This record gives sequence, structure tokens and C-alpha cells, in this order.
Amino acid sequence: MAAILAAVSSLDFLIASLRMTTPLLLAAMGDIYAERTGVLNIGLESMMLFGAFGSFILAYYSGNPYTGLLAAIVLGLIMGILHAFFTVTLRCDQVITAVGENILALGITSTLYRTIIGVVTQQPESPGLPQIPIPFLHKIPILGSLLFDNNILTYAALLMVPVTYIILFHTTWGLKIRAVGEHPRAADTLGINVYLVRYLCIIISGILASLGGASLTVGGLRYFLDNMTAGRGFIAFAAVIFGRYNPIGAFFATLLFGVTDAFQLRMQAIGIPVPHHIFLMLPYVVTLAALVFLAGPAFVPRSQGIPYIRDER
Amino acid sequence: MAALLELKGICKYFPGVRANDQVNLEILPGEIHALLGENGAGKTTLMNCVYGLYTPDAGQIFWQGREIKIRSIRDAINIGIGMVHQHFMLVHNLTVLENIMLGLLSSREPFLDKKRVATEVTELMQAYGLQVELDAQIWQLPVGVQQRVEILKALYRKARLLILDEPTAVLTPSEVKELFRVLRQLTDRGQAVILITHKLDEVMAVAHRVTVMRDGKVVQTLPTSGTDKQTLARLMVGRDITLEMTRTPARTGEVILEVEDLHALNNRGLPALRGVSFRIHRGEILGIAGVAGNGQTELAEVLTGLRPATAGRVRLKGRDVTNYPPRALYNLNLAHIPEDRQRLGLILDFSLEENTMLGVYYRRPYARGIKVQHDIIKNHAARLIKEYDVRAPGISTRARFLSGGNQQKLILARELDRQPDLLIAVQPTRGLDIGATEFVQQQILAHRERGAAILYISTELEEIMKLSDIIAVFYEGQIVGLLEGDQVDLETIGLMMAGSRRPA
Amino acid sequence: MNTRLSAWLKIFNREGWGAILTPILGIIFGFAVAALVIFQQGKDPLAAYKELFLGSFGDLDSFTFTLLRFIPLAFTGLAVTLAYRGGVFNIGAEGQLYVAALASTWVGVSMPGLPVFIHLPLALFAGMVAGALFAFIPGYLKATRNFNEILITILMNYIGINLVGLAVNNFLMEPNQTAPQSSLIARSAWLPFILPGTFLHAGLILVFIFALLIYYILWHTTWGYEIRSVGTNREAARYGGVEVKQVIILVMTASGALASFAGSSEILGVQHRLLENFMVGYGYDAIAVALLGGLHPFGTLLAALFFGALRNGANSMQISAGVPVAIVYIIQALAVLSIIGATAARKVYFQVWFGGKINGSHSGRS
Amino acid sequence: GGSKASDNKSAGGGQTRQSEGNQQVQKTFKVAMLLPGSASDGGWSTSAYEGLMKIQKDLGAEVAFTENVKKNDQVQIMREYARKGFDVVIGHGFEFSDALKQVAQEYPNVKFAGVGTNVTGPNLASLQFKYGELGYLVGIVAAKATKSNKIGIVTATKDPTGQIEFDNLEEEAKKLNPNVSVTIAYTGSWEDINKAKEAALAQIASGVDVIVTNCDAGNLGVVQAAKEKNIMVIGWTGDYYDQAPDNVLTSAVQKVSLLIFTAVKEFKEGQFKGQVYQLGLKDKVQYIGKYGNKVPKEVQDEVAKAAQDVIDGKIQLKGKL
Ligand SMILES: Nc1ncnc2c1ncn2[C@@H]1O[C@H](COP(=O)(O)OP(=O)(O)OP(=O)(O)O)[C@@H](O)[C@H]1O
Ligand SMILES: Nc1ncnc2c1ncn2[C@@H]1O[C@H](COP(=O)(O)OP(=O)(O)OP(=O)(O)O)[C@@H](O)[C@H]1O
Ligand SMILES: [Mg+2]
Ligand SMILES: [Mg+2]
Repeated sequence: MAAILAAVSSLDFLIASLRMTTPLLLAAMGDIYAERTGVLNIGLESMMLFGAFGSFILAYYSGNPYTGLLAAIVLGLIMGILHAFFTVTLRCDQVITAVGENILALGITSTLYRTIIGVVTQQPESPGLPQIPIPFLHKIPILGSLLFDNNILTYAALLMVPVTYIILFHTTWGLKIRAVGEHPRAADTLGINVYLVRYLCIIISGILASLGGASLTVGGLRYFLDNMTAGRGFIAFAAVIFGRYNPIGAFFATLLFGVTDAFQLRMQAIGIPVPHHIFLMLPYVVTLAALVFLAGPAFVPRSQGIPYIRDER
Repeated sequence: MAALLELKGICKYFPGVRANDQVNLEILPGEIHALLGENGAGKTTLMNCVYGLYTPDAGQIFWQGREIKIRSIRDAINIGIGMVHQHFMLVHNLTVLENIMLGLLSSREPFLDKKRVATEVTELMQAYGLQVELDAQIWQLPVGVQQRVEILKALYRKARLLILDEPTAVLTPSEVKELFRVLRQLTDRGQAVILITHKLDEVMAVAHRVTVMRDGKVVQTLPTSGTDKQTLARLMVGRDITLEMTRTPARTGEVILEVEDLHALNNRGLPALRGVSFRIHRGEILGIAGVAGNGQTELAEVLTGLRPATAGRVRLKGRDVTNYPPRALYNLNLAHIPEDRQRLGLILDFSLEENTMLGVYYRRPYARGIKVQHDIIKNHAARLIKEYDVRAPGISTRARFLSGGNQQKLILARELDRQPDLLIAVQPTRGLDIGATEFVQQQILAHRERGAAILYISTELEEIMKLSDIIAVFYEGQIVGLLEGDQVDLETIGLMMAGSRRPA
Repeated sequence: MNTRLSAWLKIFNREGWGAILTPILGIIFGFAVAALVIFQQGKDPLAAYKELFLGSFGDLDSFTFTLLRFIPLAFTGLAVTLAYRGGVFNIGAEGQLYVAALASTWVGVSMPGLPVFIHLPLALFAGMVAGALFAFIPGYLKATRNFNEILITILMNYIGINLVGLAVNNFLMEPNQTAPQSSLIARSAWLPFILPGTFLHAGLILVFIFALLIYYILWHTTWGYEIRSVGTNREAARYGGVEVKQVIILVMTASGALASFAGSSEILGVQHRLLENFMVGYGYDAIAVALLGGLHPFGTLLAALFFGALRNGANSMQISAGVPVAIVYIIQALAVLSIIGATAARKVYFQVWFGGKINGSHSGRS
Repeated sequence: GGSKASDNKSAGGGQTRQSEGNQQVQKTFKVAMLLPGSASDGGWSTSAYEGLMKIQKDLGAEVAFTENVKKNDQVQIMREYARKGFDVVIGHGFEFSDALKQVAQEYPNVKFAGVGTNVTGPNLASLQFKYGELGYLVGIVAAKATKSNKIGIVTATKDPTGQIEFDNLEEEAKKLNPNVSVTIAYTGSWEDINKAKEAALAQIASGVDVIVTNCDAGNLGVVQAAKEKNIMVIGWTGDYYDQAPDNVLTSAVQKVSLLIFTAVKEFKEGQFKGQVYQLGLKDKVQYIGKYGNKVPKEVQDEVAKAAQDVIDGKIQLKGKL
């Protein structure tokens, strides 16, 4: 018991939680934009995988991790446009589009990795994003090393929470986004370009998810492996719903995942005699329990999943 | 005087439909111009062309004498055209204020400037006497109030031409008066109003000129001063129709519905019904009058099993049916014409055939056991469509593709065909043209003759007075007065609707 | 360019061919683009595709393997279809089939000596109960508390998968062995093979029975009417006398029961013992299968066959033509995207009277 | 993903791998392999892939492989290879046992082999390491190196061969130092390499100062964690010395490539036996890798001696497959 307490009360535990939260958080923050305009984006997984892959390859060949980020942004942009083209312009079903994208990403990244790197016995390592301590602030005990001594992606992820909140609830853009998600025709009758808003938001979602993927490679391990995102896109998506499409809620939802995951690994490390599968399920069970016992019923943007059709145009 | 807006040869086609065919129309500054026509005549389509929602297939649009192209709604708004749509264009989970601000530039772009807008809107509300709680979310508001928000939205955008598509359908007489006062204020300042309505009285009362449409074409434009209701009706329908209705005196039988001290909550969780009691006999129509949002909707929902009663009793044909689910009530031969036909009354993506099955699908002869009897249903649907004159290509058409009027007729056909003992009808003529309204009212009276008990809820006072044997006036979830036959006069009811109680 | 294209497609549309031709065009397009990738890899696309085809339909053996892939995909696809018709998005087929496999395996290994006609149905039934229970939870939460079923089912997928891991490492682990796998299932619980000389099992028959059953229920029974009305307009359904909550719970539970057969038939018909990750991704592919199949049981079968053939042929193509398996993912993805893209484009640009909520949502009987 | 051997760029330059071109009178010897993971996982699958390359190069065989083979694809792929006239088909991992047994019966003229399996038949052999040998030796290195008396193991999922190794590791470590505790962390996924690092960091946080890592591609993440937190790490399968000479104690090198090559060479020479081939330290298919800079000479000597004892059969190892 003391060991458990010690494990979870340490600073290291918080840092690990935050680290494991970052990729999820980036993807979730982006997804909020897409979901709020009424477009489901279960294709987050594909965007993350592309981001992980693209940033790795470019960082590896250029020797500069920031070039890798640029690649992630471009790939996220492309995937965002693709998702938007299918779901907004062609009005395809949003879920099946995403299923297609997820398979596509797995196929393309694996094939390209073989083509570019080949089958190698020693994985190439790309340069990683440096920690950037914020002057003075990082010296604050505990908080300093937790929050103010991170790489740029972690800062970005954390910053996106208040930024998204302010954009959604305190700007005219956010008002448009929310209106489009709730009642696109009403927004349309007020001269808001529903298609444009959806396109932009999906693109934001693509870019942030892709950066989330990059935080696994250049922002984390500096290696790439087929399918290394391992379902994080789905978790980020789930976190957005759990967080009721609210950036603060989604932040806590992703944090809950990160914390329980960090927790279960620590419990395994302590050597608690419980079958490890129980630990592996823990993040999902805890989230489910939190959902059932703490959270109220879901709020869903009303136009979710429904393509907007404005007569002929 | 130079026209503010001029349409020349506007054409708009939909597959198989000439919704607008060579339409010419001239709107002068400072006029209220009424647009009349049967359901499906093409009024809404024409206005959508003006508002940039549709692009006309042919024709020209002139604004103050200059030809313009309205490519988008934004163009229309920028020019100074505002539109209040037939179906509300409000975002349900945003507040009134947010709905009004939506799409406008803020003075602190990109940040919202709620304070400033709130002040301005409050001024506007005072100027036009349109009171709305700005911080309420739309879903919490009754339809009548939502309509007010729509009007405020357009007013706030400083439209020089305001198009109102059937704005009075959900307003009470006093609200209509208020609206007309507002419209006159606007036109006094040189703005113009296009008013689409099915109510000839309103046309005569407020419009300067009126344009009548039929089958996508303009029949005639004429000043209201030189015409009368009968003429307009003939122009619209192409035949003479009776505007008065004859009805036999009531021959009432046993009590069918008995409501005792009924209480219920509204969507916001606040008391909506606060002790309602009444009874309806066989062969009797009880009309419920009241300003929208005083609990009428909730009453209908409680009586039809869609909303739980928190206290009180409902007895149907002597049996306690409090909080029975809809199906159990249908089995006791209740029929319900709901207020919201698109959300409740129909499944828009189902065929007409399938829509006629709502509420009866599980019964013989439409089903045997769990097996659906398609042949019987097909015949049934075909018969309903014919008997009730539902205009549709066929029974396999989706309900979505019917005009609102025809959707309403479909519901009516389905519900009345069950020969109910108790009919609960909520705003059954809302949005219908004169012909259709007449038809609906006659049908309802016919069922009264047959011996049905009818609860008739409407915000249209004249309609209530025309049809009801007894009128109950609703105010804040209570019946403030029961008026029978000869007691009825417009003024007392109007007063009671505004809250002044009078012993019944 | 656009007008010429539209003129082209208009002809198809007028002829009524569009509905059939667009998916085919979509598939061709997918293959064409993937051909470029294969070419870029220094392989001959035509040869590769020939192997792909032969590998999935070339002879009885190959076709059997296509069918063996088809069976679980069809079950999960039907599960998604049924739930979707009732307005519930079942993304949880993956988890449901895992727990079903777990339950079936448990019955299969722990009760040897039962006669076939008891043991096999019992094993299938146990799987069905497990899958149904697993789906009941999100169904119940959605119906009574309006919880988002997508969220719940995604979470439960992980739980289901880990439960299998837990089982094969603990109580279901083969005794006196070290591998995390169950013992072989008793013969009496095996699904019988139905085609001599092949490993095609009776699950295939179950697929067709269930597809017909679902079709019949959806369009010829009052239950189907209730399900479809709840799926299309919940409030109107309630108004129409449907017990909406019950329907949601039931349809989700039934969907889980259907998905269970994907896992149970794979274990009882093919693998005969349970391992971790014994089949991966069939729950997610099911979504594509169901929606490509127009959310119609028969369409779902076609789509499942297409997917099964593609996945199966992929392996042959890799082996015979040296084309990496990953390229098959690309073909599959491109085929999916171009089918839905082409179909949607046809609707968007050549069919104004399109008011459905989601493409492919049928309203009439079909 | 998957690819044929000849797709590979970096691992062999431009030489032609496939022998289709050489019109030899004698039929080419063809070997196929099914890998459970990615050929680039830097561990289990990569090492098999290397063996395949060696078979191609030294035996002049035509080779093919399929990566990331899922459980329910095994039988079909094996059959496909058998039908395509491959002489030897190898399933790389215990999870191929059932499929091997089934397909071997169907194609009596094709030789099948499983790596880490325990199945045999007239045309079916199993190739095994002498499991436990490395665990035993690593236990010595780890026990001598830990100062906190906490040894951690990071792996992805529980598999029987790993279990034998870890059991021997724990036993030997505890024998040398009764205060030592050994904990195993499972990440649950061979693909989630970030989690392997996180698992290592979690162990480090709980006081572990020697980590044994056996999660293929994830090993690099664990080594990275060790470097960052400056603790010691022992790699598995490959040799990780070059990654971090100051933090790597040593590596439990399993030359799967050699194991497979040795067996296949025998098959080619017509000496196939339907038996379990078990190779170990003695055969040099597995050994303790390069020592890191921080391992004292005495320890190295002790391990060398222990290894000799194992080879000589003086040590009783725990567990069997
Ligand atoms: N988007 C559309 N697609 C197809 N047909 C349409 C569309 N919009 C309108 N129509 C058809 O055009 C005709 C005119 O419809 P419109 O809505 O303009 O009538 P309306 O005069 O507003 O009728 P109402 O009094 O019922 O409001 C109708 O026949 C209608 O069916
Ligand atoms: N998605 C759609 N596709 C094609 N036509 C449509 C669609 N939605 C509506 N319509 C057509 O548009 C017309 C106008 O619809 P609306 O609901 O405004 O009916 P309306 O005739 O104006 O109603 P009301 O009778 O209440 O005045 C309908 O007649 C219908 O045929
Ligand atoms: Mg209209
Ligand atoms: Mg209308």
C-alpha cells in the first residue's frame, strides 16, 4: 500500500502521465473542432499515423526535428482536406470514410517505410525535439519541471486547451463552429459558409492529430514502427465524446487515460500480484466507470454525422 | 416611385416541378406586400431565390433599379434583405443572444461582444415591444417566443427589405397585432416588407398590395384597398370557396376525457401544468386558447403519453390512464395530431405508406402476429391519400418530399381514419392554405358529429371560436376560465389570455 | 471537363445503371491507383491482380479461404447493419466477438463428453449470451441515460480483447502447458465441415440464415418497423406507439448476439482453440462492410465477400507476385474510398431528390 | 505490411536475390517463412529475416516471407507457400503450432518447421533454443549489477519461451542475492513501442536500476529510458551495446538467424528429421553479447564460467516448453 502511494505521489508519476497524455490531447483538441461542426472524425488514427511517420522520415533525413513537425503539419493538412472532401463535398458517410482512411494510412506508411528505409536490423533513429525550459518558470518546484520544461509539442498540447476553449466560447468563429454543428441550415441562412467552416475545422483536426502522432516519434521515441499509434486515435476520439466536446472536459478525459496508464505501469513495476491483463484494461475500465458513475448523459452536436446539403450548391 | 426590389421573369425548376415560372414582382419602398397562394404555389421558393438560398434558373433581379446577382445569402444580407423563415432557423442550444449575433462581425473581432449586442437588442426589444429572455437557450423557449427571436434577428440586421414567411402562424392575436405594429413602424421609415401568409384577414388588415400566386405563376398583383377576401380566395384557388362555416348545435353524450388537477414539468424542468381540470363529452369540442408557451403543448403531451404527469389524474372513458404510454392510449382509441409534424407526426425518411402505419402498425389487419400485411397496408395508404386529397406522386414517395400542407393532411388522414373516441389536435391548420384549412376544419367537425370528443388546441383565437363548444383559456399552466357557447366574445378571451381571471 | 463527366454519368443514371456501375467504377479506380503503387514497386500490376483473383476465387481451396474470411465479416457486418437500422452505431463488434469466443471456448473445453447436438449449440449459445451481454451494456446506457454508444463500445472493445488475454493466461490456459492458449476444443463442439475435402464449416449456413432472418424481420415484421422507425426518428417512433428504449436495448443486444457468431464460429469452426489476438480488426472492418453494403443484409453479404476475397487474395498476391501485403491495405482503402466517393458523387451531382440522412438509408422495402 | 525479400534495399545492396533467372538444371531450393511481426522489429522477426537472408545467400535458395501474419491467416498462407512449391515452410513462433500441424499433414512432401514451437511430425520439425540458458546467465549479470536490488523486465505479452527465461533469471538472481526482487511489466502490444519506454520509466521510478528488455522494436525505447535515467539495461535478441555503451550491461543475443540457418542447411542436405532441434550456448546460436563499459571483469569471468557450466550440463535449468 505504501508502495502504491509512493508511486502515485511522486513527481515522476505526474510527468509520465502528462507525457502519455500529450499525443492524445493534441489529437483530441483538434477533433473537438471537427466534431463541433458536426463531422465525426474516427480517422484520427490515420492522421496520427501519418504524422508519426512523416515527421520521423523528414526529421531523420534533414537532421532537424522541426522539419519533421513541418512534415506532420503538411500531412495533417492533406489528410484533413481528404476527410473534408469526402465528408463535406461528397457527403460520404463519415464513419466509413474514416475506416477507409485508417486502412489507407496503415498501408501507405508501412509500404513507404519499407521503400524508403528498407528492412533493417537496426532501426534508424531520428533527432528528437529538445526540451525547452521556460525561463524562470521551470525553476518553480514541482510545477516547474512538470509544466515548464517540455518540448514544443507538449506546450502546444497544453496551450490548445485554453485556446480552444476561448475560440469555441468567446469568439465569433467559435459561435459559427457551434452553430454549424447544431443547425447548419440556420447558419447558412445567416450567410455562414457551412462548407468552409467544416473544411477549416476538419483541417485543424487533421493537423493537430498529425502533430499528436509526431509527438510519438520526434517528440518521444524517435523511432518508427508499423502501426505504432496502436489505437491512440480511437482513444482520443473517445475522450472528446467523454469530455462532451468541451476542451476542458476532453483535457481531463485524456488526462484520465494518461494517468491510469501511467498508474497501471507503475503497479506492474511494483510487482502487485494481479494478472497483467487486468492492469492493461485499467484505463478503459476506469474511464467507463467514471462515465457511468460520474458523468451525465452525452451531449451530441445535433447535425453530427449528417452531411449538409444545400439544394444544388 | 422606384421599386426597391424588382423581379423579372424568375424561373426555378425542381425535378418535375416548375416551382416558379416567369415570375414578375415589384416591391416598393415603404410598402407591406403580401404574397398569397395555396400550399406549393411557389412562394417560399421565390423568396429563397431573392434571399440567395437558391439560384434562379432564369430571370433578373433589380435592386433600386440596378440589376444585381444574388449569389449567396451573404450577398442578400449585405444588400439589406432579411428573411424570417417558415421553419425556424434557430440554433437550439445557443442562447437567444448568440443566435442574434451569429454570423455578424463583432466590434472586438474575433472576440464576442455580448454586452454591446445585448444592450442594442434590448433597445430593439423595447422599441418593438418584443420581449425575450436573452440568456435563455432556444430549446427552452416555446415556439411563439422562438418566432419572436427570428423577427428580432432580422430586425437587428437592419434589413431594408424584410421577408416574413408565414410569421403569424404561431402568434396570438395580440402578438399578431404587435407584429403588424412593428411592420408598420418599419415601412414608415421607408423599409419594405414581404409578408407570406395564408390568412386573408391579415392581408386585408396590414398589406398595401398583394400578389397572388398559383402553380408557380403570378396570377395578379393588386392593392388591398381595391379588393376583398372573397376575390383573393378565388384568385388563389381558382374557384369560389366558402369562408364561413356552418355547424350544428352540440349533441353531447357521456364524459370521454376527464382531467383532474393535472401537474407536469416542461423541458426546463419547471412547472408547466399547475393543476388543470376539465372534462370533454362525446360529440363535444373543447378548445384551448392561450398564448403559446402557457402549457398547452405540455398538456397535449401528457394526455398522449409523451410526457409524464407529476400529479393529478387523467381518465379516459372512465378508466384511469394517467401516465399510460402512447400505445396503451391508442388502444383505448385515442388519436393525436401533434403540433410538430416534421419532428413528431411523421418519419420524413419513411414512405407515405409506412407513415400511415404510425400508431397502428402492430394491429390487425395491418399486422398478423408480427407479420406485416403489406398488401393491406398499401391499399389502406392509397385509400387515405385519395380520400384526404394528399398530393403526392405515390405511396412509396418519402414524406420528406411532400409540402408542409400535404404532410399535415397525411397526418390528419391517418389519425382521423382511426375513428377516434378522443382526438387531441394541436394546431392542426398551422401553415395550411385556406382550402386546406377549410378541409381540416370540416373533417374535425364531421368527427364531432360522429360522436368523438375533441380537444382542440390552437393559438388562433378565431379558429377556436369557430369550432369549439367550450373554450378553456390557458394562462401559465392553469385554466383561467371556461367559456361556453354564448358567453364567448373576443375581448373577454383576449383579456383572460393576458392573465386576468374571470370566474367561469 | 465536369460537364462531359456529368453527361457521361447522366447516361448511366437514365439507364438506371448508375447504381450498379458506380461501385464497379469505384473498385476499378481503386485498383488502378494501387496499380501505380505496385508498378512503382517494380512489380507487374496485372500479374499481381491475376494472383489476387486466383488467390480468392481461383479454385475450390482458395474460394474456401475467401469464404472462411467472409463468414466472420458477414456476421459482424450484419451486426452493424442491424444496430444501425435501429439508430445505434455498434463499433463494438470487435469486443463482442472476443468475449463470445471466450465463452464458446470455455464451453468447448470444459464440458467434454457431451453429445454433439447439445455441446455445439451450447457453445454457440454461450458465445451468443456473452456477445449479447457485452452489447447490452452500451445499449442500456444509451437507452436509459443517453450515453454515446460509440464511446462506450470503443472502450469495451479494449476490455473484451484484454479479457481474452486474461483468460488464456489464466483459467482457460491449456493445463500443463506454458503457451497462453486454451486447450483444443472438444470435437463435439466443433462446427461441422460442410464441403468434403475443405475446411468450410457450417458457419456459412448460419450466415445465410441470419441474413435472411434480418431481412425478413426488418421489412416484414412489426419488430422491423419498430427498429427502423426508432433508427430514423426516435421521437416520431415514440409518438407512433413504439417503446423506444426497449427497442434500442434489444437491437443492440441482438447486434451483439450476431457479432458473437463471428468469434464463436471462428473458434468452433476454424481455430478450435483460443489465443490472444485470434482475429484482429473484424469489428472495425464490419463498419465498412455494413455501410458499403448499403445497410441492407444482402448488400452486407456482398461487401463482406468483397472484403474477404480482397484480404484472402492479398496473401496469394504477396506470395506469388511479391507484392507487399501492405499494398493490399492500400487497394482495400482506395476501393472503399472510391466506391463511397463515386456513389456519393453520383447522388450529389446527378440526383437532386436525395434527402436521406445518410447515404444508402433505404426507406421502402427492398 | 510485408514484402518479398528482394524488396529490401539497405540490407544487401543491389544483388539479385531471386534465383528465377539462373536456369539451373537442378530445381532451386525454396524456403518460405511466416513472421508474426514486422521484419523491421529489430527483434524476433528481424532475426528470423536475417536467417532467411543467410539461407538465400549461403544456400543459394529462393526465399520468400510474409510479415505481420495474423492468427487467422496462418493456415492459408502456409498452404499457399506449400502449393507454390516451396521446399521448406517456417512458422516463426509458438502461435504457429496448430497451423503447422494441420498444413504439414496436408502436404507431406513439403518440410515444415516451427521456431519456438513444440510440434513434430514426419515432415514437421520444431526449432528451439535451449530456453533458460540465457535467462540464467542474465540473472547473474543483473544480480551483480543492481544496487537497489530491484530488477525489472519489460516485455509485450506473455509467451512461453520468455517465461522460461525469466523464471531462470529470477531464480539465479535470487540465489546470488536473496534481497533481489524481479518484476515484469507487460505493455500488451508489440507495436506500441512508446509504451515499452513508459513501462521502463515506470519501473525506474519504482526503484529498478537494472532492466531486462524483451520487446523487439520496443527495446530501443527501453534503452533510451535507461540512458535518460542513467540506469543499466540488458537487451534481448539483438546486441544493444552500440546503442548505449555506458548503460547497456550486456545483451542476451539469440541468433535466431543461425538457428534457422543451421536447421535449414540440414534440411537441404537431406537430413531432415521430424524432431525437436534444440540448440543453445554450445552451438553458438545464443550467447551473452558485448559487455558494456561498466561491467567489471570479474563478473564477465563469472558469466563465462557459468556459461561453460551450462554447456557442460552441470547446471539444472528450470522449465521446459
Ligand atoms: N428543394 C426542392 N426540391 C424539389 N421540389 C421543391 C423544392 N422546393 C420546392 N419544391 C417544389 O416547388 C413547389 C413550390 O414550393 P414552395 O415551397 O415554394 O411552395 P409555397 O408556395 O411556399 O407553399 P406553402 O404555402 O405550402 O409554403 C412545390 O411543388 C414544391 O414541391
Ligand atoms: N430535401 C428535399 N428535397 C427535395 N424537395 C424538398 C426537400 N425538402 C423539401 N422539399 C420540397 O420543398 C417544398 C417546400 O417545403 P416546405 O417544408 O417549406 O413546405 P411548404 O409547402 O412550404 O409547407 P407548408 O405547407 O407548411 O406551407 C416541399 O413541397 C417539398 O416538396
Ligand atoms: Mg412555403
Ligand atoms: Mg408553407
